[in-house]
Amino acid sequence: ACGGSGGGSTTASEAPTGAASSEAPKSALKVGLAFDIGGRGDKSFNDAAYAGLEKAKTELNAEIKELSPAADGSNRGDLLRQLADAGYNPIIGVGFAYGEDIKKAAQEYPDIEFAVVDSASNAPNVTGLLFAEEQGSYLAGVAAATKSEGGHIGFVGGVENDLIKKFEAGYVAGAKSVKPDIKIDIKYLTPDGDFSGFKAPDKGKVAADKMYQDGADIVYHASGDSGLGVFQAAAAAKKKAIGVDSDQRQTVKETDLQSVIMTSMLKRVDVGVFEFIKAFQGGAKGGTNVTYDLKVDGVGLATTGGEIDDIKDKLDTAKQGIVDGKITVPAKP
Amino acid sequence: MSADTLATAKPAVELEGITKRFPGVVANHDIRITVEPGTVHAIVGENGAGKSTLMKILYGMQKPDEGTIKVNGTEVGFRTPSDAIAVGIGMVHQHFMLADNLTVLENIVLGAEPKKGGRLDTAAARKRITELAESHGLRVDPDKLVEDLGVGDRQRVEILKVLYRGARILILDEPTAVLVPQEVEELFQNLRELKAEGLTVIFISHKLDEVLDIADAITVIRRGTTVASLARNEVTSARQLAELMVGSELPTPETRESTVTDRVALKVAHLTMEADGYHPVPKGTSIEDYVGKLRAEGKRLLLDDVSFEIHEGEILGIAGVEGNGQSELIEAIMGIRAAHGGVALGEQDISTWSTLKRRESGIGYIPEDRHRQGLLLEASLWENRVLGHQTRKPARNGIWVDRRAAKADTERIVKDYDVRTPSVDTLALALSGGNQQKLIVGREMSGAPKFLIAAHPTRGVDVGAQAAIWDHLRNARAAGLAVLLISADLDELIGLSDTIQVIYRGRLVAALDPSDITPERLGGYMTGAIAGTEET
Amino acid sequence: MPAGLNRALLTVAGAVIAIVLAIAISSVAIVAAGANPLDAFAAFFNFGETPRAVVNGVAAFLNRAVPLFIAGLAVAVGFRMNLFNIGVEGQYRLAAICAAYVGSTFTAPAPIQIAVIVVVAAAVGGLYALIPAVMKVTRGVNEVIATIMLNYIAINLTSFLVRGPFAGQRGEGQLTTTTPELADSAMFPNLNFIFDWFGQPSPTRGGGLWGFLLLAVVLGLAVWVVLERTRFGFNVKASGLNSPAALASGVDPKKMIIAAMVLSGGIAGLIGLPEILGDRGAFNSNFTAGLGFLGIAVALLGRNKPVGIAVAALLFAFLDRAQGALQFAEVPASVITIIQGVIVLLVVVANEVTKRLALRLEEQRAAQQLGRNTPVEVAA
Amino acid sequence: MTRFTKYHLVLIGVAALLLLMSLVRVVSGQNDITSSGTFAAALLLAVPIGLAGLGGLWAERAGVVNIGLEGMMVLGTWFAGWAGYQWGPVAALIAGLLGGALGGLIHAVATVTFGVDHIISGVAINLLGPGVTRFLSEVLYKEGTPAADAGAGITTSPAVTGRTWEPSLPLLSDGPDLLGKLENTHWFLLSDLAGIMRGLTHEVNVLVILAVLLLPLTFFVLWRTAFGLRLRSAGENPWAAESLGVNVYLIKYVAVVISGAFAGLGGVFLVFVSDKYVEGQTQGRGFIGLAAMIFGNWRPGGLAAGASLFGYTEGLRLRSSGAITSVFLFGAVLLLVYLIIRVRRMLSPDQPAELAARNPKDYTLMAAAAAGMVVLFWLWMTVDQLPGEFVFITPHVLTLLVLLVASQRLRMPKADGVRYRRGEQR
Ligand SMILES: Nc1ncnc2c1ncn2[C@@H]1O[C@H](COP(=O)(O)OP(=O)(O)OP(=O)(O)O)[C@@H](O)[C@H]1O
Ligand SMILES: Nc1ncnc2c1ncn2[C@@H]1O[C@H](COP(=O)(O)OP(=O)(O)OP(=O)(O)O)[C@@H](O)[C@H]1O
Ligand SMILES: [Mg+2]
Ligand SMILES: [Mg+2]
Repeated sequence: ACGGSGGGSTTASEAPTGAASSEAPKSALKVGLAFDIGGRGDKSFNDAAYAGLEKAKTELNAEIKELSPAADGSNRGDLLRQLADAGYNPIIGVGFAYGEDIKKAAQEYPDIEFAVVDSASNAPNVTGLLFAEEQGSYLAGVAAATKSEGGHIGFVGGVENDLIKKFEAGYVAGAKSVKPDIKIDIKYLTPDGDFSGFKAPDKGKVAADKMYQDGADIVYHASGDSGLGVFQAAAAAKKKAIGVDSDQRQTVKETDLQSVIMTSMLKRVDVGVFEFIKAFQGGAKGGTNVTYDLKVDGVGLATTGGEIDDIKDKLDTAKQGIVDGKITVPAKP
Repeated sequence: MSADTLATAKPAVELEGITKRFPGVVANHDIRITVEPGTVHAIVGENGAGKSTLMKILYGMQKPDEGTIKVNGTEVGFRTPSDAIAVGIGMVHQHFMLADNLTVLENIVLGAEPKKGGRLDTAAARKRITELAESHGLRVDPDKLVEDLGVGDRQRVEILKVLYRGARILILDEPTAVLVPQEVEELFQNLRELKAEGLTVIFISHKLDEVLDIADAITVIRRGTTVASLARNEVTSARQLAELMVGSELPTPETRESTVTDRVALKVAHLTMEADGYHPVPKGTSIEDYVGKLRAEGKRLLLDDVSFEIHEGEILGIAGVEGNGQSELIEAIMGIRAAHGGVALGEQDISTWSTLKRRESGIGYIPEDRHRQGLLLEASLWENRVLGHQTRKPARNGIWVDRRAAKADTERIVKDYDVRTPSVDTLALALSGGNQQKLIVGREMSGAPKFLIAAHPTRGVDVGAQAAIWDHLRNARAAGLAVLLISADLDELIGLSDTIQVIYRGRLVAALDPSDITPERLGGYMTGAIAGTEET
Repeated sequence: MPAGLNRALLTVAGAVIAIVLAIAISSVAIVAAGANPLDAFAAFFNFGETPRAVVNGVAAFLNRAVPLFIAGLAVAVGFRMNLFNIGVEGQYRLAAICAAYVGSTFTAPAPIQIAVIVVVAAAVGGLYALIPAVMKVTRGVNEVIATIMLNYIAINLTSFLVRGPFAGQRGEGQLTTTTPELADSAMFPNLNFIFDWFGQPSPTRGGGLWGFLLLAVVLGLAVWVVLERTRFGFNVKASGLNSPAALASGVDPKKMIIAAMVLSGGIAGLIGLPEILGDRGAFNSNFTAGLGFLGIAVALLGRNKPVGIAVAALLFAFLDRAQGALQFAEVPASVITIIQGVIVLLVVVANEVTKRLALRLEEQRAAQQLGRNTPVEVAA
Repeated sequence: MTRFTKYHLVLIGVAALLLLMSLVRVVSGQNDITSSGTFAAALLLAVPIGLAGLGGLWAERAGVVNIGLEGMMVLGTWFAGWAGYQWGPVAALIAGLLGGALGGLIHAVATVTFGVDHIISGVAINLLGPGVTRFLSEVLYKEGTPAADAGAGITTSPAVTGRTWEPSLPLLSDGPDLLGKLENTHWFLLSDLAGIMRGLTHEVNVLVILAVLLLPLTFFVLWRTAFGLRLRSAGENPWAAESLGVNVYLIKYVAVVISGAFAGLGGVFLVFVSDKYVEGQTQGRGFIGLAAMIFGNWRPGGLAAGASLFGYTEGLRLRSSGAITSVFLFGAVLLLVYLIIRVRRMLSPDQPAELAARNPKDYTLMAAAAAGMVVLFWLWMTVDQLPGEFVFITPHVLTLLVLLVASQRLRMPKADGVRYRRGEQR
C-alpha cells in the first residue's frame, strides 16, 4: 500500500544484502507479523510496518505472513502463538499494545525471536523497536515556529495517551527553541483508551478550525485518520499543516490537501521492521531495544514539495544538535 | 313496515355456507344468513359461538375457508377491510379500535382522509364530522384526544368512523356491552334513525331484551352453525331465544336467604384519589378537610370520599357506568394505586400495606380484565396458579417455588371448577376465555380468603360457566366470605348482591336494596338521572 | 412432557435451519471475495498442526466463551423482565478496573483474595446498574437511554482511573497504561489438568485454560436455579410476561426492577475477571472492550436461558477463534462478524416461526382433546 | 389555545437561554461560548446525530424500535465512500441513502414480516453493519484493486471526487460579513446573537441545509398529511389502523426503510465532512441519535434540541477546554434561578399556606439545589482545566440530568416496540 512512499524514501538505508540471501537457503526465513487494530491496508502505521516486511520478502527472500487482529483486539496474543506454531521466526508485533502479549509469547516460545514496535524489550528473545518520535517532532516544531509568521502554532493529538504525548513534548520543545514565547494551542480529540480519536476527521477539523481562527498558521497533527480534518481546516483557512508517520504529501491523494502539508514527521516503522529482520538473519539476538532516532534516520522530516527547503540549514543544525547530544528532547510534556 | 316494502329488493348481505376453521377449532360451519336492506338484523349466540369471526369475515379481516358472500346481490371476495369499506360495509368492533393519542378527528378520518394539495384537509374533515354528528345526534368534540373520552363518547366515535366512510351496512359487535340503559336507548334511537335512512344494521348482543327491542330479524348461532333464523314477530320471549342459543334451561343469579353477619370484614373510609397523581396530605390536615379543599379548587377526583363496610357473608355490589371509579376503587383496595383514606381488613388497618401483604392477609382478587391483570398467557396453568400466591402454601417452599405442590393444587382447581384443559402444563393462552376465568376464580378462592374482590367475574363467559361461578360465589359467601362485586351485568348484580352501592363520578351516590330495584331504576342512578342518596 | 419436548425439538430444528442458512449466505460472500468456502469452513475447524497448537486453540476458544457467557447471562437477567440493560458494557469495565485495583492493594491467601476481588467486581457492577434502576423507578427514565449514556460515562471514567488514581507502575518503555500488578495469590488457578485427562499437553498460552470457566459454569447453574426454581425467578418471569398481572399478584415492580438490574449488573461485573485473573493480572488499556454489546447478541441468540446462552457463547467463541486461521487460508476474517450477525438474525426469525408453529400445535392439541372441533348438528 | 401558549413558552425559553449564555460568556470571558466557530462546529457535529435521531423518529412513530441505527449509519458511510470516489457527491448521497435503506429493509423484514423482537433485530444489524462493510473493504479495497490505487485502504475509501456547495448568507455572514464584525465587538447579547447567526449561516454545506430542512419536512409529513396520520396510527394502535383499511405492514415497511435511509444520510454527511469513508467514523452516533430522539419526546423539535445539545457541548469541548468549565457556572446560575422561583412561590401570599411546600421532600430538593449550586460555583472558580474524560462526558451527564427532570412528561407512541401481526387481536 505504502509502496510508493516507502520505496521512494527507503533508498537511503538500502544496503547490499545479496550476500545474506545467497547464504540462506530459500524460504529458511519465515517472518510473521501481527498488525494492530485496523490491520493491513490502513494506509498508515500498519502499512508502514508491512512495507518493511515486504522489503524483507524481496530483498531477504523471506517467506512472510501477516495477520490482523479482531476488531476488539482481544486475540493479539493468539495471533502471535498461531504464527509461532506455524513455524514463523522471527515474529513482529506492531504497536505498543503488543507489549504485554509479546512478553508472554516470548516466554512460551523461547526459541523464537520476537520484536515489538513502539514498546520496550521485556524478555531475552524480544527486541524493542522504539522510535524517537519526540526528536522528529522537535524538528517539526522548529520548522513550524520558523515558518510561523504570527508566532502562533497548534498541535492536534488523536488520543491523549503517552505515545502521542511524546509527539507533543518534542514539538513544543522544538518550537520554543526557536521562539521561546511562541503560542502553541494543544488539543486532544479523545481521552486515553478511546481510540476513536484516530478515526474522527470531523473532530480533527473542528479542533484545527479553532486554532486557525485564533491565529495559528501551522498545525501539526498526530491523529491518524483524523488528520484529514486538520488538512481540510488548513485548506479552508489557507494555512499550513504538518503530517505524521508517513510522507502525507504523497499518501494523501487529494491535491488541494497535498498543498497544505508543509512537511511530515516521518516515523520509519518500515525501516525498523526491515532492519530487525535483517539483523535476525545475521544472527542477532533479542533482549535489547533498538531506538530509531534522528541519528539513524528512524525519524525525520519529509521534504516533498520543497516547502522547508529554505530552512534546511536551521533544521540540520537542530538535528545535528540532537544527534550530538547537545540538545536533549523531552519525551513527556 | 319498511322491511315489507323493500322485501322485493335484493338482500343487503347474503352469507352462503360460510365455513372458517382455526387450528383445532371450527369457528364457523356452513353459516347461512340473509340480511334484508333497511333492517336491523340481530345475531345472537353463546360466547365463542363464532359471531365475531363471522363478522370479521364479512368485514374482510379474515378469509373464509368456504362459502360465498353477496353484498347487494353481487358476489364479493374481500382481501382486506378496505375492500369491504369500498362496498359500503362498516364495522364497530367488540373492543374499541381507537388510537388514544390521536384526536377524535384523526381517528375518524384515518384511512379515508380528505386531502388538499398533499395536506390533510382538517377543515373539510371537521365540517363533515360536525354535520354527521348533528344529523345523527352523535355529539363529540373533534379536537379532543381520545384518551380523554369516556366510554360512551368512544362508542360514538366508533359509530362516526363508520358513518364517515359512508357505510350503508353497519356491523355492530356488542356495542352495548359497556353502555348503561340510558346510553343504550340513545344508541337505539340513533340506529332507528339510520334504519329510516335505509341503512342496514347487523347487531350483535348478549342482552336478549335489547335484541328484542331493536331487531327486525334474528339469527341464532350455536357452535359455529346457524340454528335458527327468525323474524322479530316469531319470537315470543327472551327465554325462547336463550334456549335456542344453549339448548338448555337458563340459570338465574338468585341469592337465597341472607347470610350477612354483623362482623365487619372490610371497612373503607374516605377513600379519595386525585386525577393528577398522588400528592400526600399535608400534615395536620384531616382527609375530609383535604378532600374539601380539593373539591373547592375544582380538582378532578377519581375517587371522592368513598366509605363503606362489608360484613362477613355479605356481597356488596357496586353498580356504575364503566369509568366512574370502579377500577380505581378496587386498585386502591388492592394497594396497586395510591389513594388517601383508610382501608381496614377486620380490625387491621391495611392502608399502608403493600399489595403482597394485603393478599397474604386474605384478600382475593378477580380482576376486571383477565388477560391484563389475571394471567400469564404464555405460562402454564400451574404457574398461573402460583401467581398471587408466591409467598403462600402450597406454592411456596422457603425461597423456592414448590412445583409439585402447585401442580397438585392446580389439578384440584381443574377438577373442582371444571376447567377444561388437557393438563396443568398447558399454556394458559390455549384455554378459552371461560375456562381461563374459572381457573382464576378457583385460584382466588383457594387459601380461604376473608374478602374477595370480584370484578366482572362472568364477563365473556358462557352461561354454563357463569352459573358455576355464581354457585362458587354463593357457597363462599355462605361460609362467611365478604365479596365486593363489580359488574356491568345488572341482573348479575341485583341477583347476587346483599346490598348495592351506586358509584357515579367517583362518589357513592346511592345505597339500594337489591330486592326492590329494577335495572331501569338502577340505570337512573348510574347515569346521574336520579340524584340523591337513598337509604335502605 | 411431550408438549415441552415438541417445543424443544421444533426450536432445535429452527436453529439448525438458521445456521445452515447462515452458512449458505456467508458462502456466497466468501465466493464473492474470491475464496473457496470449503477452505473457509475447514479453517474454522483447523486448530493447527501440532498438538500444542491444537490445545492452545482449544484453550483460546473456551477462554473466549467464558466472558461471552457471563455477559450473556448478565443481559439475559434483565431481558427476562423486559429490562434492556444495554449498560453491561459500562458496568463490566468499571467493575473490572475497580476489582483489579482493589485486588492489587493487598495480599491474602488465594481463596480469600480471589473472593474479595470477585465480590468487589460484582458489587461495583451492581451498584453502577443501580443508577439506571433508581432513575427508572423514581423518575421513569427509560433504561435503554440511561444505560447508553452511562456506558459513555463509565468508559471515560475507566480511562481516567487507569491513568490517574488507579495507575500502577509501568516498565521502562511501556506505553500501555495499567493498574498495579496483582499478586500471584490473586490469579485464578487454571484448568490445564483437564487436557491431561485426554492425554494432551497443557496449553502454554498465557494462563492456559482459565479456571474462571468453572466459576462461570457455577454462575450459569445458579442463574438457572434462581430464574427457574425460586420465587424471585418466578416474579421475574411474571413481570416479564405480564407486568400488570405481576403487579396485581403482589409483586412490587420497583423492587423487581432494582433487584433484576442490580443482579444483572452484578453478573456483568464479573465479565472482565476471567481475563484479569486468568491472564493479564491487571486492568490495562488493552483490556477487551465490547463484550457487553456482544453479550446482548449472545443472550438473545440463547433465548435468555442459561443453556442457550452457553451454546451461543460457544458458537461465537468458536467463530472468533478462527480469526487467525481464516487469514492463513486467505479468507477475509470479517466474514466471522457477518456469520455472527446473520445467525443472530436468522435464529430469532426461526425462533419466531417455530414458536408460532408450536403454539398452533399446542392449541390444536388442547382443542382436540376437548372435542371442540366437532360442530353440533342442530335442526333450526 | 394550549398550542399557542406552548409556542410562547418555547420562545421565552430560548430567549432566557440566550440571555443566560450571554451572561455566562461575559462573566467568564470565554468568548467561545457563543462564537460563530462554536456554533458552526455544533452544527457540524449535531447534524449526523440529528439525522440518526430522525431515522429513529420515523421508525418509532410507526411503532418499530430501531436500535440498529448505528449499523445502518455504518452502511451509509461505506456506500457513500464507495460511490463517492467513483461518481462524485450526488452518487455518494444516493448510495449512502440506499445503503442505510438496505439496513432498514432488513430490519423491516425481521420485525414486520417475521415479528422478531425489535431490539434483537437492531442488535443483529449493529453486528452486520460493521461486519459487512469491513468485508466489502477487504474485498474491494485490497491491494492491487483500482480503488487501492486511487488511495483506498482497508479502513478508508478513496476521497470523494468533486466538491459540495457551501453557501453563506450574502452580506451578513460573507462578503462584508456584518455579523462577523458585530460578533467581534463582544457586546453583551448582541455579539452573542451575531455569533450564533453567523455560525449557523457561514459556509454551510448543502447537506446541512438539507438535513435541517428535513426537520420541518418530517413534521409536515407526519403531522399534516394523510400518510403521516396513517404512519402515526400504526405506532399508536395498528389494530385500529388495520380495521380501517390502512395497510399497516406497508406503512411500517416504508417508515423503517426511510428510517434506515435517514441514518444512512447521517453516514453520508460524515463522509462529506471527512471527504472519504473512514472505518469507525460513526462512533456510536446512532445510539446518541436515539438518545436525542427520546430526549426530544419523539418529536422533531425536541429531537433537534437534543442533537444540538450533543453537538454544542462536543463542539465547545473541541474548541476550548476552558469554555467547557463554564458549564459549571451555567449550571449554578440555572439552579439559582430555580431556587428563586421556588422561594418566591413559597412566599407568595396567594398560596394557601397548608398546600405550599410544606412537605420535607420539597425542602430536601431545595437544599440539594442550593448545595449543588454552591458546589458548581466552587468548581467553576477552582477548576480551570478538566481532565479530558470529564469534559467528554458532559453531554451525556446533561442528558441524564434532563431525563431525570423531564422524563415523566415524555410520551412514546403507545404501540412502540410491540410485535404486530395482521389479524391477531391484542
Ligand atoms: N384468530 C383465531 N384463531 C384461532 N381461533 C379463533 C380465532 N378467533 C376466534 N377463534 C375461535 O373461534 C371461536 C369463535 O370465536 P368468536 O370470537 O367468533 O366468538 P363470538 O361468538 O364472537 O364470542 P363472544 O360472544 O365471546 O364474542 C372461538 O371459540 C375461538 O376459539
Ligand atoms: N389470536 C388468537 N390466536 C389463536 N387462537 C386464538 C386467538 N384468539 C383466540 N384464540 C382461541 O380462542 C379461544 C379463546 O378465545 P376467547 O378468549 O375469545 O374465548 P371465548 O370466545 O370467550 O371463549 P368461551 O366463551 O368459550 O369461554 C382459545 O381456544 C384460543 O385457542
Ligand atoms: Mg369471545
Ligand atoms: Mg365476539
